[in-house]
Amino acid sequence: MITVLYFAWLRDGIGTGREEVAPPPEVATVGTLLGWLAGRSAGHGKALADPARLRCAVNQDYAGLDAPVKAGDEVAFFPPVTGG
Amino acid sequence: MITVLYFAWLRDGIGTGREEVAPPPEVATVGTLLGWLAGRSAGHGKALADPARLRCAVNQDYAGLDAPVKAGDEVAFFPPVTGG
Amino acid sequence: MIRVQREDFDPGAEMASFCAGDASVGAVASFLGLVRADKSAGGDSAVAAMTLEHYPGMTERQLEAIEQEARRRWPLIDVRVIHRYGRLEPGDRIVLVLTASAHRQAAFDACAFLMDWLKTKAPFWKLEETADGRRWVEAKASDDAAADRWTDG
Amino acid sequence: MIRVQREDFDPGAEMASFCAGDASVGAVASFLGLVRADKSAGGDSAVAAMTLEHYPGMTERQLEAIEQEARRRWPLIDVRVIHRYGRLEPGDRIVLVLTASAHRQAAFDACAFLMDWLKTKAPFWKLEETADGRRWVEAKASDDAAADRWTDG
Repeated sequence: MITVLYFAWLRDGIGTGREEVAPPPEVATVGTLLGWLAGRSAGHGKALADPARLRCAVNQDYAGLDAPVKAGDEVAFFPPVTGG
Repeated sequence: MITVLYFAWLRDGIGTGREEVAPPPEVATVGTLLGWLAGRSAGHGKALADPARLRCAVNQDYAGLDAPVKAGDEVAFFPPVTGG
Repeated sequence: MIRVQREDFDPGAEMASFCAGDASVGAVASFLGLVRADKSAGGDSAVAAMTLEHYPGMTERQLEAIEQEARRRWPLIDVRVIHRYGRLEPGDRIVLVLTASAHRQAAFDACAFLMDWLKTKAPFWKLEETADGRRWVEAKASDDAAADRWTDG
Repeated sequence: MIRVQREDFDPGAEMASFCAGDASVGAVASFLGLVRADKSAGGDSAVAAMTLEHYPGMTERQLEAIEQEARRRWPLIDVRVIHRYGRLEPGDRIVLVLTASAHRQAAFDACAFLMDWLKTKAPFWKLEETADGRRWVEAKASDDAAADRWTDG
């Protein structure tokens, strides 16, 4: 299982901030996971449609679309940050 | 009369922080005043020998060697500042 | 030291306890960020309140990484970063950064660096409430540019 | 607001009273300068104490001019500069600069500017006391360079 977290407007659009998913073995990178998640619902599809608007972290460190993901990882998708 | 003030090591070298002086009429700029003051004592001469090491203010504003001075002015000589 | 908290902080008390009694410190720089009443990034309406969401765990991890990067770049004697989350109203404090060094330039530069990197790397998101409704604040290109100032090469 | 005084000040209390309740302020930057124990500009001996001499009247006049210049350059909501004179020991506070603006870059830049210009324009002189005796601190070329950063053209 991979723990997937969503924040800010991604969470609003998808309707949940956290889900446990078990994608097929060919989902081995952030980019392929993103594509697979986008097919889960219309809300997912819309929120995850434009990777350029998203940032990703794997196990709480920033990661690019080609970063590997595996069972047990915590993968988060969120908009560019606006703190401070 | 012109009020002349000295600060920091200039005051230490000259032996006073303030003197009232009445220089001759040809003393009409900071530079000529400086030369005239340097002749008042050995301490003055040594402390005022090198204008490059000095800063000057006329009536509490920074002034260069060619700035005019006249009776009633407050003229201060001091080293480059080291506050903050 | 990093603190991520919902409750308010007292900048005066933080400054008083920061490096107290360490006579190697010649310079303390600080930055305090507050919620502005007039600040609506995306509309004409005044901001009535905002909610700062964050990613618990990653926030602390990223702030600690930013603190370590600042310590690597400048000879800092101490660093303190406090960032709040939750609902905040105009005038409320959001963030405090304190840096201490022997010299003023290191303290100033490190403080500005911490704010610039925090703005673009710490996982916080602002949800504004105005008379027109609620909206997520968009990231600003000027913040990216400010952060890029510190990138080598 | 400029204050030149012999007595100590409380940075926390100053910060707490600075711009209190003004919700147009989004950013407060501050700088606190202290006497360092290890700081002897001209020798190997530790500084036991220093005496800050100043030029009463001109000091306030120059600091007010520097404040006005900062307000001319940046959209500042408030400025506070407190500078002490007299005998100070390691760990003692020397100077506090506070700047408030809507945005952080203006607050940061104005604070650094005020310190840089103060260092080269405000008529203060430091007399250090070390085990080797008393000596007037020489002005530093690095302070001139820092002040020159802000000169137009």
